[in-house]
Amino acid sequence: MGQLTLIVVLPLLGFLLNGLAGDRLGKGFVSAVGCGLPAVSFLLTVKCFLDLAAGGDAPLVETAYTWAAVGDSAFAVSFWFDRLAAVMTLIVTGVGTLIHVYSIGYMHADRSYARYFAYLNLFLFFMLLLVLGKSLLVLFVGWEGVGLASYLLIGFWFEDMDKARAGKKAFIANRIGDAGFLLGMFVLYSALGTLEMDRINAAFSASPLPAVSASLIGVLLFVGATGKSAQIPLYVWLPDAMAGPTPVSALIHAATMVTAGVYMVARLAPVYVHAPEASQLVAFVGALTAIFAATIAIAQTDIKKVLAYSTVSQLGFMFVALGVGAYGVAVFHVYTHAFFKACLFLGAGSVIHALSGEQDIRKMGGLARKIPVTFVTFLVATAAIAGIPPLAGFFSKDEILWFAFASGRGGSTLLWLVMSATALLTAFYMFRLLWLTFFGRSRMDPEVEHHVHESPLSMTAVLAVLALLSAVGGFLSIPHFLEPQLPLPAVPEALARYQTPLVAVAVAIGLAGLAAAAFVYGGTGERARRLAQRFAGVHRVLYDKYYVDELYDAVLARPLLWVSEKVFLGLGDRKLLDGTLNGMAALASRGAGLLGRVQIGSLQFYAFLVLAATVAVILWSWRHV
Amino acid sequence: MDKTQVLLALAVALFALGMIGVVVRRNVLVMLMCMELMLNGVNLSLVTFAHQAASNVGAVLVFLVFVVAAAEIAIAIPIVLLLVRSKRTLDLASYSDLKG
Amino acid sequence: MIERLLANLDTLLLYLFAACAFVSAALMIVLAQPMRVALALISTMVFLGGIYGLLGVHFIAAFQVLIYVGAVMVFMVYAIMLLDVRDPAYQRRYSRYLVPGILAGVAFFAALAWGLAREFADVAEGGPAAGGAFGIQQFAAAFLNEYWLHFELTSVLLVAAVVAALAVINVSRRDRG
Amino acid sequence: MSDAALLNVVLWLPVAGMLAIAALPKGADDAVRWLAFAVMVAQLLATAALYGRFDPAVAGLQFETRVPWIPDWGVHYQIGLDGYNVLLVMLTAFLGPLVVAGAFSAIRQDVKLFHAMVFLIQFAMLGTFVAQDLFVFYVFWETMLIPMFVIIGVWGGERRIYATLKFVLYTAFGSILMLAAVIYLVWALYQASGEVSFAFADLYRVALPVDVQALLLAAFALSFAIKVPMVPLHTWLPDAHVEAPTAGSVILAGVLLKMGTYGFMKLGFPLFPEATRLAIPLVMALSVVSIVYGACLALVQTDIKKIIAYSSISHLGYVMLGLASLDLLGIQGAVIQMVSHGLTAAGLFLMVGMIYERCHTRDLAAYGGLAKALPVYSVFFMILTLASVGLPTTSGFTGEFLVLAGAFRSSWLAFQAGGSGFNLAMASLAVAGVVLGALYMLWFAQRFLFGAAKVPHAPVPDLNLREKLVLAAIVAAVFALGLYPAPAMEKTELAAKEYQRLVAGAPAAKQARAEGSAR
Repeated sequence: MGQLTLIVVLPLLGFLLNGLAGDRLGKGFVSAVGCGLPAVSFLLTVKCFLDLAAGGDAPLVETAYTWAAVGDSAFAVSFWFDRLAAVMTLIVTGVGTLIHVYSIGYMHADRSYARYFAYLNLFLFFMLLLVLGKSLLVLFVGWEGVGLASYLLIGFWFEDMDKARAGKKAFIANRIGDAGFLLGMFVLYSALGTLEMDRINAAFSASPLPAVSASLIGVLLFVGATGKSAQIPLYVWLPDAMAGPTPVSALIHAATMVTAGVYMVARLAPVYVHAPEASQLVAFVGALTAIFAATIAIAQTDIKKVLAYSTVSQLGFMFVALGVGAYGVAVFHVYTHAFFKACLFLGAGSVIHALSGEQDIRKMGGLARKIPVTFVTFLVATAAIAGIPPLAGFFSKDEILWFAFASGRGGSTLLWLVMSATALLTAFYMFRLLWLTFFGRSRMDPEVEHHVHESPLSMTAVLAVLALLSAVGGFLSIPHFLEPQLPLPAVPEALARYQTPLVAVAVAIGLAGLAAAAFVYGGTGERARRLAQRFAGVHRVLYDKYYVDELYDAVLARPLLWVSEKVFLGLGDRKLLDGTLNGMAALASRGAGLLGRVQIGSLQFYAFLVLAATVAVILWSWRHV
Repeated sequence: MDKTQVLLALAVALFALGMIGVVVRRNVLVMLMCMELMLNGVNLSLVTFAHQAASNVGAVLVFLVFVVAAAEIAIAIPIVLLLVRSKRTLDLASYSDLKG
Repeated sequence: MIERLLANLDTLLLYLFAACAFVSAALMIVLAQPMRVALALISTMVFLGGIYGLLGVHFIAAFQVLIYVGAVMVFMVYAIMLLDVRDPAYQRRYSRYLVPGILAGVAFFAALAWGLAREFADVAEGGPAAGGAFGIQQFAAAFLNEYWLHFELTSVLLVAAVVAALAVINVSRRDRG
Repeated sequence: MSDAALLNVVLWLPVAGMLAIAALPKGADDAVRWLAFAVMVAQLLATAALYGRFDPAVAGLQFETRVPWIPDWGVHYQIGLDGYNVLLVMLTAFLGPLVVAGAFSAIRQDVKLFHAMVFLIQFAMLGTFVAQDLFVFYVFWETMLIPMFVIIGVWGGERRIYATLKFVLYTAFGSILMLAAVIYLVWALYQASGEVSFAFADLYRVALPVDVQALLLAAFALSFAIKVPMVPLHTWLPDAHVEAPTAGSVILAGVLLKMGTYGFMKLGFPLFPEATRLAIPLVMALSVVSIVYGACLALVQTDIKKIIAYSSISHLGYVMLGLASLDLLGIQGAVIQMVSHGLTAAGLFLMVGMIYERCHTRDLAAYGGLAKALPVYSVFFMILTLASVGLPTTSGFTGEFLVLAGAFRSSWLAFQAGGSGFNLAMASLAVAGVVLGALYMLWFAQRFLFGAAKVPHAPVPDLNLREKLVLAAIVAAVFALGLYPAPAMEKTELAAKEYQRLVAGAPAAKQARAEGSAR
């Protein structure tokens, strides 16, 4: 078994061991297997990375086996390790391992400890399949697989029906996207006869181009991405997905899985290069999602919901970058976002842990001194996401804003304005969160306050590592690293001179957000209340997330059920089909009843009938012979 | 009108009379006899045709009909006797038990 | 005149027998007493036998009298004598279907007769081929050479009839016992 | 023993089992069960041996037996394995022991009769699959009705009489039309070539005018479509499933429904290729309607068994779609989907039977939170649910993916070549069916397994060893087909190509057809 295969298979092994035997072998075993195998995967990835560098950038390719062969086309399960895959694999295994370690502390009291680690390992397996797959088919297997893992983990505490329902919602929303993704795959396969992504990319890099609309493919695949990466209109599942354990939110719903859509688009960049319409759509949806989610995040009161909407918004940033052709920059943001958002979620987890499960930020406050490590790491990550230099988020966000403005492939001032406004909102709501949680007076229940405690070392150490990465991660220029594979879009000469001023504007935006949050939420919080009262209507709408869930329920779910129940079942099956059948049966039995009257039991009557009929037959035959 | 036609007409007439008898008479025994009459009508037509075609096949068939008639009556009469024992009447109208 | 009559005596007798047979058959419908009906039937059969004889198939004529009159009708007459004369069926001759039955019967006859007239009008009297009839020898030879299977089948049929009659009698015995 | 003889053994072993059971004394219920199980296992082993020796590189029949049966009519007892039936025969043999094992504790009355009927239906199903002579096929086809009738009618639920009547009437109605078509077909062969034969291979060569083909295809298709069942001929299925005992449902969903799709693949479409090509838009449309309609109806059921029954309609819609695509991927996918549905639906019905034995109700509202009360049960149930949804790594994905890919590719290419976009629209709609599939199955699983624990008869014991083994066997097969379908698909590849050639009518095929009719 090759090393790439091993990277993928090790977490699967962990899943099987923990899933089948974990309950019997105790927590020590579960932790060792659950964290050890991903760690080994990570080390192997590092080794592969070194091999890649040593091999002069020739991608590592490994074929595990042929899944199916039909006629002249074979579907092979093979893995492909180039720079892009390397970055993603490192993020997935690295952050993944850290979050596994964190989970040891976070989940230590849970009854289903082994099940939890089994699911987490299963997720890693599918995620690695997604990232390393050479064929779109393998990618799709991973794509659906992570959806499954997400479903299982969101509904991890399934006894709570709401949580189970949230898991289902995530799966369904993803499935809708997957249907689009499947269609995109089929178009590709029909047109090119292959699903191997290297061959697809080669076909679209060569001339003449394949005789198929790249935009059609791009749009269909992007539908899949809107599901997985929580973009409008399929983003609704992600906030609900916070029902799962917090480390899961950090790993799946912030750092790795939700960025799969971004990865997929970047992976098929050559297709999108030739799909200007699709790219425009991607940028448009990304920008819309970014600002839309950011406005919702302002008014949320659940610490994890704020972070969830922030994730949706940040994903919007990434898609804007993809839409303007800056694929490397998008991956850069994936990379920095993985660090600071994981750190934020884990920090939130630590807060929730400290507060015995309380998630409402209206019932927090003044925690900075009580849980200092959490506070510091959270602060660093918040500053990173807000784009305060020189933290990681600043670099990637700045580049996105720059290309949104200047890219020769769809950049525009309007786009830049929207994204800058979003950045401002981001800084504002993140610092609001920080303020409400850690500063000011305590609003906690006395009972809860009494038990506040800093988290164990396994959790705080992970927080520290992630905070460190959020701080310095930006100095590693991923776009530059990926440039041989994903060239950056050309910038028109005339715009080049705006670069430095725009950096300054970006920094100013981040600081302005900070200042605004401090102004509104600092002190007694009186200003925030007045603000909310003055704009009560807007606040209401934002608090209720624009009523999108209600809208979907009224427009999609209810009509579907109504049609199924009333039209298909009631009218179609019962009335029309069974009705026809029963009608025919009734007709037959009534006809039989009618004919049965003839059966009066009189032999002579029968004889008479025979005679009459014979006469009729004879007469008829005379006429026709 | 020649001989063959007359005989065939007689055959048809006998058959028709037998049939009428079966339908209109009440007495089971009379009905049985009317059936015999019908058989006779058929026999007559067979013989006539055989005579006209100078073939012996008709005669063979007639012979078979004789046997059938004998067999029929051999079973029918005991059945009638049994029926009469159960309901003490030969009236067919009282045996209409097999109503639909 | 008489010569001509004598020459056509066969034909005359034939018509006479036919007329008698028809009248006797018609009487069967009308007569009330079963015994009389039986006698009418016997007379029909005898006249038919006469017709067979005139047609030259003497052995059929003989069978007609022997089997029908001698066996079947005797059996029938026994049965009639065995049964109760006070049976109401003896008083009420006809069933409900008297009128429709007669109408249908007449229609039946008319239909067939019309067909007869139409179909056989142009068939000239082919006449029996050269002395036409065949004797009992030919009949027996044909029966045992060509139609032996049918012959055997009649015996099977008779055996079946015997068994059936016995079974019916058995049923009555069991009922009694 | 030669392989051909072994195939005969496989076919006739159930009859032997039936006789053996009949010889056992009354009341020896356990002996009957174990004997039945042993015979089924023996049959499975023999079939597995045949399956292993089946050479994927050989086109046409293998292990063939052909002896005259009714020489005057040209009827031969001709059986054999080919790519069309090899997987289905394997599936049938595989489910046999599981059906018996699943009924160990469920069937308490008339145990002897029950197992005899199971054997009879096993015999009839295998016979239908392996028959290579239309007469033999028809005889087996009709024989299937009887044991199913008895199984539902004797051990069924409260409305079993209604259900059996509906089932039998529907099926018999279709069969009679098929019989007429069969007779006409053989007569046409006789007219064309002067020979009387019911052999499939000979009938393939009959060349008929396209309007006659259309009529005959309609007659065959009606019979097969009722068995599949395709909307709007499906209403017998939910009733039959709901009233049938577990074993009946398992057989019905596991194998019997595949008779229809197998019939289309082996007979209906290849016998009348020109008419089929004309009818393809219709077939595709009906398939998609079945997929969507079945899924929608599954969404609003409250009876557990009905949900799975309607899901069967939806899943078999995929099979029909694959067959109608005339694309190698789609055809192969259809075969895999048949097997996959056989496994998952059989598994789900077995699981419903297990919970019914414990709680005595099929009302979904009575259940909830089983994951807590019955963890092992829930794991198996979840796996089968996900396989039914078509999640990758399970057999459901293999089938659905290949079918959809094939249907899409063929209609896409036709569209690109200037054809109408109707088929393309249908194929795309079918992809949307994937969403509905997830919707109803997950909704079902959620209400069934999750939430606060609610069980009608607490405490409920979790699965015992027998049940675990039965389900583990099914789950293993599901994963085997999902993770590595290549070996199975290899066996059917040549048959799929032949089917494609017969129906799509490559130039070579037309020539052979012309020669056949000239002969």
